[in-house]
Amino acid sequence: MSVILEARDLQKSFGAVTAAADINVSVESDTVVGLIGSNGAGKTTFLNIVTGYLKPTSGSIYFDGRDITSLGPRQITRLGICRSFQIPQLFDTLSVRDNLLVGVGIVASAGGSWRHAANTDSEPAKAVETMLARFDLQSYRDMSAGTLPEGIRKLLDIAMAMVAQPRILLLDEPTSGVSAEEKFALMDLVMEAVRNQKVTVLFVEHDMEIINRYTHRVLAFSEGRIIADDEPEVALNDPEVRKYIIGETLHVKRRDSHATA
Amino acid sequence: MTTLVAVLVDGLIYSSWLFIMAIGLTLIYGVMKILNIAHGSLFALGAYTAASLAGHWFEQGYLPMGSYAIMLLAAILVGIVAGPLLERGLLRFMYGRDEIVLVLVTYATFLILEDFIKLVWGVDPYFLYQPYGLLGSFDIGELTYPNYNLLLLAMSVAIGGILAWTLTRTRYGKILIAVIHDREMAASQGVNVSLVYFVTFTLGAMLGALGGALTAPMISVQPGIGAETIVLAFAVVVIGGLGSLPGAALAALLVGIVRAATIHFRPELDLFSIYFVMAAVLIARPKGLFSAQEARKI
Amino acid sequence: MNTVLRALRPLTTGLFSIAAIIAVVMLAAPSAQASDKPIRIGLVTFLSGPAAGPFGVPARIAAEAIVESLNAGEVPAPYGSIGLSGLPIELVIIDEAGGATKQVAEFRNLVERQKVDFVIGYISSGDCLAIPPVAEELKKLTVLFDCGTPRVFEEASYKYVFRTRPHATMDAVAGARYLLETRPDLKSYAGINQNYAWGQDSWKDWTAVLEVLRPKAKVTTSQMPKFGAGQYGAEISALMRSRPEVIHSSLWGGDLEAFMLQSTPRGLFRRSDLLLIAGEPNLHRLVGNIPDGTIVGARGPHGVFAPKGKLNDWLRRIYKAKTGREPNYPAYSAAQAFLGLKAAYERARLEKVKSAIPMAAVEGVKEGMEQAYQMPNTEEVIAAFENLTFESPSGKVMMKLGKGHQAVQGTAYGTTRTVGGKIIIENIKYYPVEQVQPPEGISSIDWIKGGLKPGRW
Amino acid sequence: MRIDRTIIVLTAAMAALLAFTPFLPNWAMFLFTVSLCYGVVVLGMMLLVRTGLVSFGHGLYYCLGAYAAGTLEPLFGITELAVMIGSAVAVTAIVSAILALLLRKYRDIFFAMLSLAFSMILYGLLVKTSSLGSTDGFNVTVKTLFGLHIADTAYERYLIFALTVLICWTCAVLMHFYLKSHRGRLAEAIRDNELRVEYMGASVANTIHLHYVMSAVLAGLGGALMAVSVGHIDPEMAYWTTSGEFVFITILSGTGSVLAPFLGATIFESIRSFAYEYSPNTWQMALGITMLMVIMFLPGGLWSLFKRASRRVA
Repeated sequence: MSVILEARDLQKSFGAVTAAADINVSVESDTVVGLIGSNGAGKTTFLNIVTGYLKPTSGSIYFDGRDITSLGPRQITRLGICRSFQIPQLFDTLSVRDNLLVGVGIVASAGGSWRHAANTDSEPAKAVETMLARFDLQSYRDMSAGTLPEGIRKLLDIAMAMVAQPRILLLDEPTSGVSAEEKFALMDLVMEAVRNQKVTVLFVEHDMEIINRYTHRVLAFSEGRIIADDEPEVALNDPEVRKYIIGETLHVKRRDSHATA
Repeated sequence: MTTLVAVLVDGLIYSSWLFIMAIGLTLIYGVMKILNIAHGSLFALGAYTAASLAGHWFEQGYLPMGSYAIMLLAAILVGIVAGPLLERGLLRFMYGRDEIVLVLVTYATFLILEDFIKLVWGVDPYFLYQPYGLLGSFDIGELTYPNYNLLLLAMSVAIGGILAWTLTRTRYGKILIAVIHDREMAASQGVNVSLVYFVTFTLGAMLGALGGALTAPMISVQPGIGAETIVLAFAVVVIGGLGSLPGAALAALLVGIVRAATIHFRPELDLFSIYFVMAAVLIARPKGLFSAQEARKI
Repeated sequence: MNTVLRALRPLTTGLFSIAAIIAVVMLAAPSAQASDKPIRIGLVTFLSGPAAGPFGVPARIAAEAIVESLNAGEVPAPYGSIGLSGLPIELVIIDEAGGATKQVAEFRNLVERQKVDFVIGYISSGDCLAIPPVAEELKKLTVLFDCGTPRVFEEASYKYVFRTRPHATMDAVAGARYLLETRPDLKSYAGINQNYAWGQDSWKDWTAVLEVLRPKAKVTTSQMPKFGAGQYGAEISALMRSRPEVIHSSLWGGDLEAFMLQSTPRGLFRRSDLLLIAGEPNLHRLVGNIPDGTIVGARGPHGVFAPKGKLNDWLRRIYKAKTGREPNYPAYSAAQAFLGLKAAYERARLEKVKSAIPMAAVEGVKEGMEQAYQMPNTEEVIAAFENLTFESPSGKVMMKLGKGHQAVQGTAYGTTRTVGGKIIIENIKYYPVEQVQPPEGISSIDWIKGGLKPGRW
Repeated sequence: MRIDRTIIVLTAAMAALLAFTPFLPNWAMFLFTVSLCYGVVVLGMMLLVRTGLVSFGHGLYYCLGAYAAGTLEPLFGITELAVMIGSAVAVTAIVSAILALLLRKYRDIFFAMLSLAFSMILYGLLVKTSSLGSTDGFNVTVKTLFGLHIADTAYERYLIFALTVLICWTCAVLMHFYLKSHRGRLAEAIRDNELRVEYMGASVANTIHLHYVMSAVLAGLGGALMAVSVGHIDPEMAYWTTSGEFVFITILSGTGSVLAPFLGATIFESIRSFAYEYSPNTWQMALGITMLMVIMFLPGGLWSLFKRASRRVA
């Protein structure tokens, strides 16, 4: 497996607060990596730096061996790193279908060609249908995004990130705000889609059951540092991780086989 | 005396007037996110009410000094009549609509009130000049200024001070800040947002009317005075950073000094001065001098 | 009857007596005529905005009073007949606010939807420039009644457009002459004028005139507050510091009043004298706030400057009956427009009657009567209006510029004095046309720069 | 291929206007001309509003277009209508492309007020320019259209009207297709969520820049057409109240369709004109009350009336 994403010596501080310190991470392609850590540990900051939303104070990010530190979210998205958000970022007044259509349109007209930009033919419509089917969103097709239940918003948010056919998908707490009964169904759908498109996934999650079930590898953040980087059962049983992140109560069971498929 | 002193004094006087005019607008925008074009009408209503009440006062030959109290009374009267009427009767049905729709609602209100004022007071100007000269005057170098200007200055400092104190030191202020920060969150914490809006708008209307009442002695109160003040007040509020009290104060000061300097050095450019200041400030600081911190989006 | 009249046809000797009969019948009892539907006149004047109070509404009130009076046939000679040649007048009033674009649309509506016969209106110079081409297009006789810009007839010539008040050049010229008569050794002056066309033109004319008449006088400062500024603190400081002998101002309405209210307590007028080009409409309201000795004009011999006479008494009476106040100059402008139109219309009518006489001689008395009974059409009124001289409450008005479409009049200035809570004007001086107006064929500014040489009138 | 319904309506409306207006009274033709001129400005405003931006300063381009067309005669002696229109488009495109570099960073009220500041600066400059008549403005003359002499002919008004109709039709059709294109759809996406648009790989700044220039050119066209139709221009066209009126008509019309601006402008202009006529002393009040009614009862603008009606028919 080749390294697709690499962070070298990332530092980020907001005034006196350190949000990232000495972060060195390599991610191999086609793996699923979980990011854990208590609130304010620097997980979302890490995603924001990787996607170019924040510039690191020092250090650099490489994607496929290319330095992308200075690029903005738009260029990085175009290179193939897409993300979802903790609070879904949707086009609230547009229907689910139009949300996806905007995304498909952007992809179709990427490269800035005017010919493509003016394209209104049926190709994108088909792509939208595929995404609707893949994420099981057909029944919500004509509802405006602002009126959807939270779980569906999360799903649509992830579907939007997948529209651009990314090579790396970054998910920020995909199951937060989703009810306990729905969260596995949601993750199953996402992982199914991910497998279809052969995407490397990094996701931030507080739910250790989810982490344990879906990841190959876990990065544990605390106060801007990575305090553990290992397979889930090892990382989740790390004493520091248990002390700072999980708390003593939860005992991680043997993992299921989902992530190994 | 150097021109510089004249610029400073003239600028300061103009600034205090600007600040009084803009403060109600800032308050209403800060709390309710409504850019209230009807502020111009409230200003005009205040001026007309003050001019007719105080005018009557002088006609009756009552104690001239009492006219200041009458002017204040006029502003309060307009505030407690027009404020609740507009807020309860109209604006509350519009909460939650787009900001721009609310601007249009207040614009429509402005149009209606313009004609309403004309129907009530006619087109003939009203005069209330006595209070302007009543307080005597002071000299700075070769220039004489009526003490009324000091009154304006004192009023602007007092209003600014009281508002700042209310916002930072009182319970009502803390509630206001909670509402400003997050309306829904405040509501879920048991804040009666509807009451806060009601009180704020009434207060804002009163301040608008006070601006008019205090201006009345310096001008001839006539149709169209409201429209002229709106853009000035808007500019001050925007330059200051929307809804910021210290911002509005600083913006008024900046605009006032720049305008005075223009008049003393390049009078032909006076037409542009406020727009140059506005463009320059916004180019340098896209959200005005004192912009509110935005919460993290993602 | 017909045969009887035909029988009279060869009697050429009787022609004059027939003509006399027709004329008497026509002019004395025109209301017996079948087509006595009223003449509709569109009146466009400011009903809202800052120009409504000082100008627009006084003009409207005057117009309404004048029309009532005309329709009742109560106007002194030579305007004693009812309405226009016996036809009553009906007014259609439109607000002038909103700018030139809207006014052009409203003018079209007035002409085509309201079907007015004539339009009298426009106070704003911008409107007076925008309307004439449309009036030409629609072939509608339009009388501009109160705007002053000389550009209207200096930049173009029109067939259907008349202006019954003189253009604004004389304001500066007469004002400067008056000032220099009292202060021949004037050394310095300053200006405060609104920063829009009127204020700019006024100041430009003024400085040009003084450069000719008194080149030694220096400008100390020229303040140009924006229209409707309301606050003049810094401007007053600048004027005070520059210590001019005289301050020239074309401020009007609320701006003028605000300026006076703010400068009087500061003692500006203890240092400098004041000349107000358009101060007259505000005088009654400035008691206590205007220094004695202020030079004021009324942009023509209007208001207090109007000559004594029956027409003047009439206008003052009917205006006072409506408002309790003396009419100001926009009221006089309105009167001038209505009376000018009436004079032109009735003269055209008379021409028709006159031409009916030879016609009766050739084609028969009936045809002659019919011809004479007809009201003049627009073309005929225009022909009568051009180069007309008529009487108005402010004296004789001559349509002598702009190929007979632009009125000229002398003008007057005076100084104020407050007596017993009232402002009176004294030391009034009249300036005849040739001293204050450029003759035909030369632009105002060229005439001023060329040394204000009196033309031949 | 299925022909778009909006296009059918637009084309039918154009044909009807061209065919029947000669038989209507002159004032009606002028009413339509003015409405179309406003309509094309509002069409541009609609694109901006869809993008989430409200400009209180579009009078800048309206006025600039009018002056770019109108000053050709005093400056260069050009009275050819096609050149005047071309000049308006060119000048507004260049100026807006430059100003957009700055303005595209602004949102909400700051965008609105900075636009206002720019338009007021133009207003001030024109007021100071006494050679162009200061606030009085000057009269605009058209002599030829594509070389054909039209001045003072019987069909002058009609030709100008017909040209206005054709230009408006073209703009509306192009805008309609644009709004349905990928880039056009970005407008509402940007209004709803800029962050997501960037995170989908599209440039918010470039799209706003493009839309700003497009709307400016449309405003310039409207200004130039208004200048030749009215025959007079003055700096009032850049005053903030003019811009405010555009915003007003835009919101009143609704942003649902390219037909909305033209319908809205026509209705607005008719209401205004009749209010002037039937309540000359209280027309502002009449206008304000109408406006409140629309905002209260038709949240989607006047357009929603027609949409509702057409749905009932369909």
